[in-house]
Amino acid sequence: MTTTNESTGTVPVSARRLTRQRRVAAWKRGWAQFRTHRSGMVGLGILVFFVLVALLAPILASSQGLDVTTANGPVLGAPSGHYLLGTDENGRSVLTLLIWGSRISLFVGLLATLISMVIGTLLGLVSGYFGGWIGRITFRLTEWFLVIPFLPLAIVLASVLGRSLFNIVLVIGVTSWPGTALLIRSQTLSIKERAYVERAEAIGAGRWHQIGKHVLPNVMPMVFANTTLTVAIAILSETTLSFLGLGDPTRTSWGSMLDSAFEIGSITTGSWWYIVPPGVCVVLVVLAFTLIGQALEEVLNPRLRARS
Amino acid sequence: MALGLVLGSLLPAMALGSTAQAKDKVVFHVGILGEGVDSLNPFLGFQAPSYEMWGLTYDYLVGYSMTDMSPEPDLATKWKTSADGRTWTFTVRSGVKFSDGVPLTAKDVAYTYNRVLHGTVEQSNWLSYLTGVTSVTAPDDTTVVMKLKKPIATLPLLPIPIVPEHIWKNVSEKDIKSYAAEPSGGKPVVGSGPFRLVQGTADGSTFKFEANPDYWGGAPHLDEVIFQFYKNDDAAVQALIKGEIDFVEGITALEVKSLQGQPSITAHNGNSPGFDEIAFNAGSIDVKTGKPIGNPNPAVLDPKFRHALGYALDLPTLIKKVYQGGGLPGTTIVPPNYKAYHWEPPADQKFTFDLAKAGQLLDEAGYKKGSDGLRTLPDGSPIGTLRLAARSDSPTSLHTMDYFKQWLSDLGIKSDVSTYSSSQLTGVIYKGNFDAFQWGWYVEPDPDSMLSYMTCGQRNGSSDSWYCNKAYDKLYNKQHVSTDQTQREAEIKQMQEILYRDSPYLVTAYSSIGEAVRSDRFACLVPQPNPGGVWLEQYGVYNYIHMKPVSEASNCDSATAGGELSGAVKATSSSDSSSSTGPFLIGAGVVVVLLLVAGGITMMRRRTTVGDRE
Amino acid sequence: MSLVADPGLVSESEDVQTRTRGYASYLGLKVLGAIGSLMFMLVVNFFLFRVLPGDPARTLGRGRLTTDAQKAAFNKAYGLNQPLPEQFWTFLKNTAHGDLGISIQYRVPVSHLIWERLWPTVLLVGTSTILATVIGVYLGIRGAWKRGGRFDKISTSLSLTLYSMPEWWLGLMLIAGLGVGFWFVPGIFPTGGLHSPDVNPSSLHGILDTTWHLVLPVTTLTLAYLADYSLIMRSSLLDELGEDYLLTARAKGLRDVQVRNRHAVRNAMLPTTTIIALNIGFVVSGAITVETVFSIPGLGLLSIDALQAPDFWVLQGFFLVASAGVILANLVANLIYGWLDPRVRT
Amino acid sequence: MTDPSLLEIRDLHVTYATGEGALPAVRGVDLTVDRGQIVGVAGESGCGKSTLASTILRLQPVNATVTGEVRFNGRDILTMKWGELRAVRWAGASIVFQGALHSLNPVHRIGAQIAEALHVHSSGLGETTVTGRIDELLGQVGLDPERARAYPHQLSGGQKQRVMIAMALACDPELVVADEPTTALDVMVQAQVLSVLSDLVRDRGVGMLMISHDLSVLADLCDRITVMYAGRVVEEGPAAKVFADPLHPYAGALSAAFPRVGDPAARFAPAGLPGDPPDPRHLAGGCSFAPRCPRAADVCLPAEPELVTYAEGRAAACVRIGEPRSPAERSRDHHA
Repeated sequence: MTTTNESTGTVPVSARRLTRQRRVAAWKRGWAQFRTHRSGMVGLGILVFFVLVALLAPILASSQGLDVTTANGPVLGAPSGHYLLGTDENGRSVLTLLIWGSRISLFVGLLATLISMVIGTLLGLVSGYFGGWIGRITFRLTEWFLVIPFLPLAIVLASVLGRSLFNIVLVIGVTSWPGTALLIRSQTLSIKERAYVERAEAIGAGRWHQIGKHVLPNVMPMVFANTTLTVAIAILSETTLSFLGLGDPTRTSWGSMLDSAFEIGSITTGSWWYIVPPGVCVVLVVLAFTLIGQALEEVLNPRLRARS
Repeated sequence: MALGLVLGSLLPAMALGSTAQAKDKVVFHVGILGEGVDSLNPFLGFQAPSYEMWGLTYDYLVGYSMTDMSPEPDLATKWKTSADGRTWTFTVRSGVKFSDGVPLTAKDVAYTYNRVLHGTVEQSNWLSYLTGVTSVTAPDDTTVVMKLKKPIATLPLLPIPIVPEHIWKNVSEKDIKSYAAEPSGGKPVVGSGPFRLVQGTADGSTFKFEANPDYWGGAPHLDEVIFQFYKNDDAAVQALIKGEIDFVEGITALEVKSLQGQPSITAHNGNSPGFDEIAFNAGSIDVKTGKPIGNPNPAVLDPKFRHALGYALDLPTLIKKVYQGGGLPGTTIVPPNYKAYHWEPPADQKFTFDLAKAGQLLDEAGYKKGSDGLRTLPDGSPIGTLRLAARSDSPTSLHTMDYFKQWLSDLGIKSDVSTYSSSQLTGVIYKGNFDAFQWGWYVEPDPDSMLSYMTCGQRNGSSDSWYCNKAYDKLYNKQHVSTDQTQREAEIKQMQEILYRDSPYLVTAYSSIGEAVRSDRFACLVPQPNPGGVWLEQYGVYNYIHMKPVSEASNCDSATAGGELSGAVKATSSSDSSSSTGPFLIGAGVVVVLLLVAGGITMMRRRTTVGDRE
Repeated sequence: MSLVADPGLVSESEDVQTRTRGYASYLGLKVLGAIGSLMFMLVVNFFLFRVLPGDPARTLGRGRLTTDAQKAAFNKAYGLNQPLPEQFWTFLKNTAHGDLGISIQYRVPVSHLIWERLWPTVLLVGTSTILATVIGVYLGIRGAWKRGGRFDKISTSLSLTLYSMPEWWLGLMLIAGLGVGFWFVPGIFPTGGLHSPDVNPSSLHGILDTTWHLVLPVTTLTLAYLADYSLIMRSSLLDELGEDYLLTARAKGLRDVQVRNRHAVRNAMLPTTTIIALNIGFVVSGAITVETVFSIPGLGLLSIDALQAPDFWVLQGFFLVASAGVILANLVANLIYGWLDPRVRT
Repeated sequence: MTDPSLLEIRDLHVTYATGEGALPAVRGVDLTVDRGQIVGVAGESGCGKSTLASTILRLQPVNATVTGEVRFNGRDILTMKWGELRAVRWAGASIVFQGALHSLNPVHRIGAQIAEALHVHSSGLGETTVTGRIDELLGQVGLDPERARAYPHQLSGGQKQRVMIAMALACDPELVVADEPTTALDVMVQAQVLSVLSDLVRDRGVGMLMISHDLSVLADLCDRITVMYAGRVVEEGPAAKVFADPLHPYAGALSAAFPRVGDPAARFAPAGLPGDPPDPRHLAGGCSFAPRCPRAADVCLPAEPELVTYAEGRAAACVRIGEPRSPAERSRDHHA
């Protein structure tokens, strides 16, 4: 055991560098291909814009604007020179809420996706790589979680755990991993058949070592493409849960803005500036992630590339 | 040609639609927002709209006045109390019939009360009104005799619907917990009220009532009342604007404001007998051992500290910003709706938004500012951070606490707002793990039960502030058995004064309910209490009986008391343009469009087979 | 790797036998899998609701259940005083008999509530699913067949935008536009409800009225589902386009539409049908937001009511029905797939 | 003028538009097939022979631009109306595709797939007529007529290829194009399928264009052989002559390769020929075979050689034909 580890540890120093170079080249090639996808580039543009807005929120609008106690705008005031997108029912600037809401929406989307990716990739790798009962059990588990209806579970968990940002992240993370797991599983199964994994097995490399060395790097591109699509779904889910009143009431997200707008009857009061912009932002960000995800899938999946 | 066929086949449908409309029934469509009817069985339901349904279906022994909800004759035409106050004799109106023709007698009244006294599930709703009653008997068809251990000051108010014995005796103790009491087989629910429920089930969204032409109080001016429950404000308000409904209840103050601009609609925020408060942990203990439980901050246990904070609440700002104008600044736990019982603090005692005064009071009580600008406990140790709890399902709750936090920080007190769902907060309160929370109560016409929640005995029961004051309890027990109304009112006011001083609750607002009516169609609705009160969810059924379609509303008569009812809704001109055939034309139009699309797709399929390029 | 087999080498009877065995075991496996999932959901369902915070008796009885005796009576009446294992056993037994408990809020059997509320949801979601399937599949086929064309570009970007849109927000926009009206557009559709309060829904009159009320919610859901279906159909069909058998079909002299409909679409429908059938499983839960926005008294609105109460028994029943629906649809999707695809069927 | 040839291809150019530039797959090919004649087209993968096959029935992908003429019975298929074209497809000329494993629709029974071709080209056929015809066809290719009810996945590779052949003959075409009909089949099966195919074609006296990478197979079956390289015809002549005595160095390499029947590797690079076929997008000019040619010289570089007739019925496109070989070249040839 030890000798093999040493041999794999010492011999391929140059090989490792070669691998790294190959990967860098692959990434470069991928980027070149990605750039040819107009829709993917549009998505990237939109995303960069919103990420900048989220990062620069403190510069763009003071967080004081989120505090109802210091808000002194008119109640549901129409857009004006001072309040570009009008005010909400507490006299806060809708634009400020929108800017700060982007943080929560993106944060929840990314964190939930991270959870989903970690669980999904891990279980997908295990169920794909290991045969026998471990593989079977993890596969069953994936199938079971696949049939849990998302919204009902979210509603139930919210009534069990209470309403908080963390719960939203948890619910989305926990319900969205099975799709990833199945994808990773099928990728792993096909990679496992490939020669170099068999070869590694022949020289007696440990299983986890093989997973880390050979399988994982090869499924990573798929995980990456899948991630962007999952973020889109996670952001949509966050918006929906917040709208149903399951979100954290102390934080402003686009979903919670829409919830408030709906609750105070903004259609009747004609305050379109309160109900339209958050929705448009959600559509744009989700669209951005979806476009990027699709473009990535086509870049990374040769079969899809061939057909278009 | 296909189009013609479709249209032709739809014509009879439209004709049918118009004939159905042609019948000149006066139908009052009510839209209610929020919670629905949870049960039509008066022994089971908890929610406000259920009470409304029972009110139309059944009668009560004693009614409520429109001005201040004081007792008025209803099924009982008169009542008298024995000298020791322990025997009440009610004379029941004769000639009252249930909707199935069976006469309603004193026996039905006694049956209903006894079912509560000796039942299980029945007790949960109504026992509190009969606590201390030893027996209820009906010596003859027009007399009900009620024997008590001690006098009960809340009598004769008894908001228990009188159910027909001949129906309910067949409902066993086991069955009652799922007995629906809904119309079945086309037969309405049996009751003696002014309306009969002909259609509707507990979880449903539509309830249809038909007028009871034989109602002892005179036939209503409405032929039907239909309740429609909405979850979405916009849907309800738009239905009102379009004339699909005639009344909407439970809209926001902002919506009331926008509806007040409509000529055909009259809208208002009716004062409802409820209040919102910031409650403190006044001393959570294990009621069995008397040992403190939970971890309240020592500061909030001190009445002086709590009282000082009363001057740190800018209530007008709260009403304007948090309540969007729907509500009134609050003072005590008995709302001003109940004129007889409400104690209004005199100017020198009344809280005003005065941070300097609050600071001064805190200084006097020993909560001085330390070197870091934060106030300390009298022993000099830091107060730390007060934990303010808000309910996650209520933005009002959260924003009230946000403001409170701000004002506390202005005073040099740190605090933190966290949110809980209502059921979670209940748990937190019972464990005593809080310093303050925001919630509210609905107060009944007799404030006795509300006052009882602040007694020592209610700790770990209905008390949520863990407040306990022997002097208060003594007054409570005294008024509870009082037979002298004037003296009782004085005692109740004194109790409010004690509470105001000890401040387990800082009452922030008296709530209001947004209501709007199509005053181009219906008029003569009177608020309860008059003036300033609500039109719909009242004690009693006055408006359902006395409101009129505008065509008959030249003068709004007052069946009860002379010219008192001046606040009635007046008829306004109509700006109604929606035609009742609109829906059917559009429905038909949609069907036609669907058929055309289907036909178009089929034809396109045929055509594409001709175009055959690759 | 068994391509070597020559015609004469495999006997007919043996061939048939392996085929039947394959189908039977396919079916059996799928049914077993479904039963396994169902058991898992039952366990999840039970324990999820036993770790709930708060005391239902207290929550519901705020201000009313004043004495301990009253509370005890309440707990006893609703079976809250049994030990946990016993509660689980009772739960399994009752669920098997279709008894999902009694709603704390409405005091009627949960099964009755769910059964009653199922129909508005089925009407709403069923209509939308049918419309979305027809339109979505059509758009997907047309787009993929002439991929990169103007039609494809428009329909794909439309589908992607709709896909990125929270469906309830779309519903709100439709209410604002066509329910309330704006500019010179009149609000000709109702903003909520299943039908007008005073019509008999089973009369012709009532049916037209219901149609009128359902236009906006059905449009909303149709657009939401349609986005999914057209994208799925498009990508399934694109997957088929490179296939050799299409070239064969064309070489045979078939018209373009015949090649498309008889060959390409027929094959592309396999994954699409599966996904649509699967989606129907999520139907029960999928309409929660749209029912909320349009005040349609279906299962979704019931669950939101139950959440606000909170009525744990209704939530539990709803969750059970929702997941059972998904499992059933999953099974049906598998069976349909097996039925449509001879490679599985035979 | 006498009767036109069955198939006459003149100066055919096919260019694909790709993301990375125009890809000329076929560059000026001339080819003739007469009735009853079997013509072979040989070449490596990517030499344009499959493109040629699909262009004959105008089945090229949408991104292909085609110029030149493809005359079938004298009528230009490339400019035909769609309706006429459909009539020619299968009834006039049918194709047995490369990779028959996927050329059958997996969700239809094979009987139905054969019947479809029959129905398309003769409307109003009775059900019994069709069934009888299918039975007959399946019988002719040595399959049990019962198999008509089978789905493609229930058949072996050889069986599927036979079904394809049966289907190709269903409408009694005058021309059969067979595009690598035996690739991916087992050696034994390959031989069987080829014999079935050639027997049927000869019996019916129809013309056949047979495409293969395997010169030896073509030499056995065909009357004439055309060798293609990088989209151009480099040699054309009687089958036996081309195989036994190739004029063009590439044909020589193919012939020398003697690929073992069924060896998949042989498809991609004839044994002994170094390097890969050129990328048609980036042709350097001059003889496109020059970079791999053992006899390449400066004279090969300025222009692409024309196809020149060297003997009766034999033509090749190489400027160095007839030049004496240097010893070094000879030894290299020998080595190969």
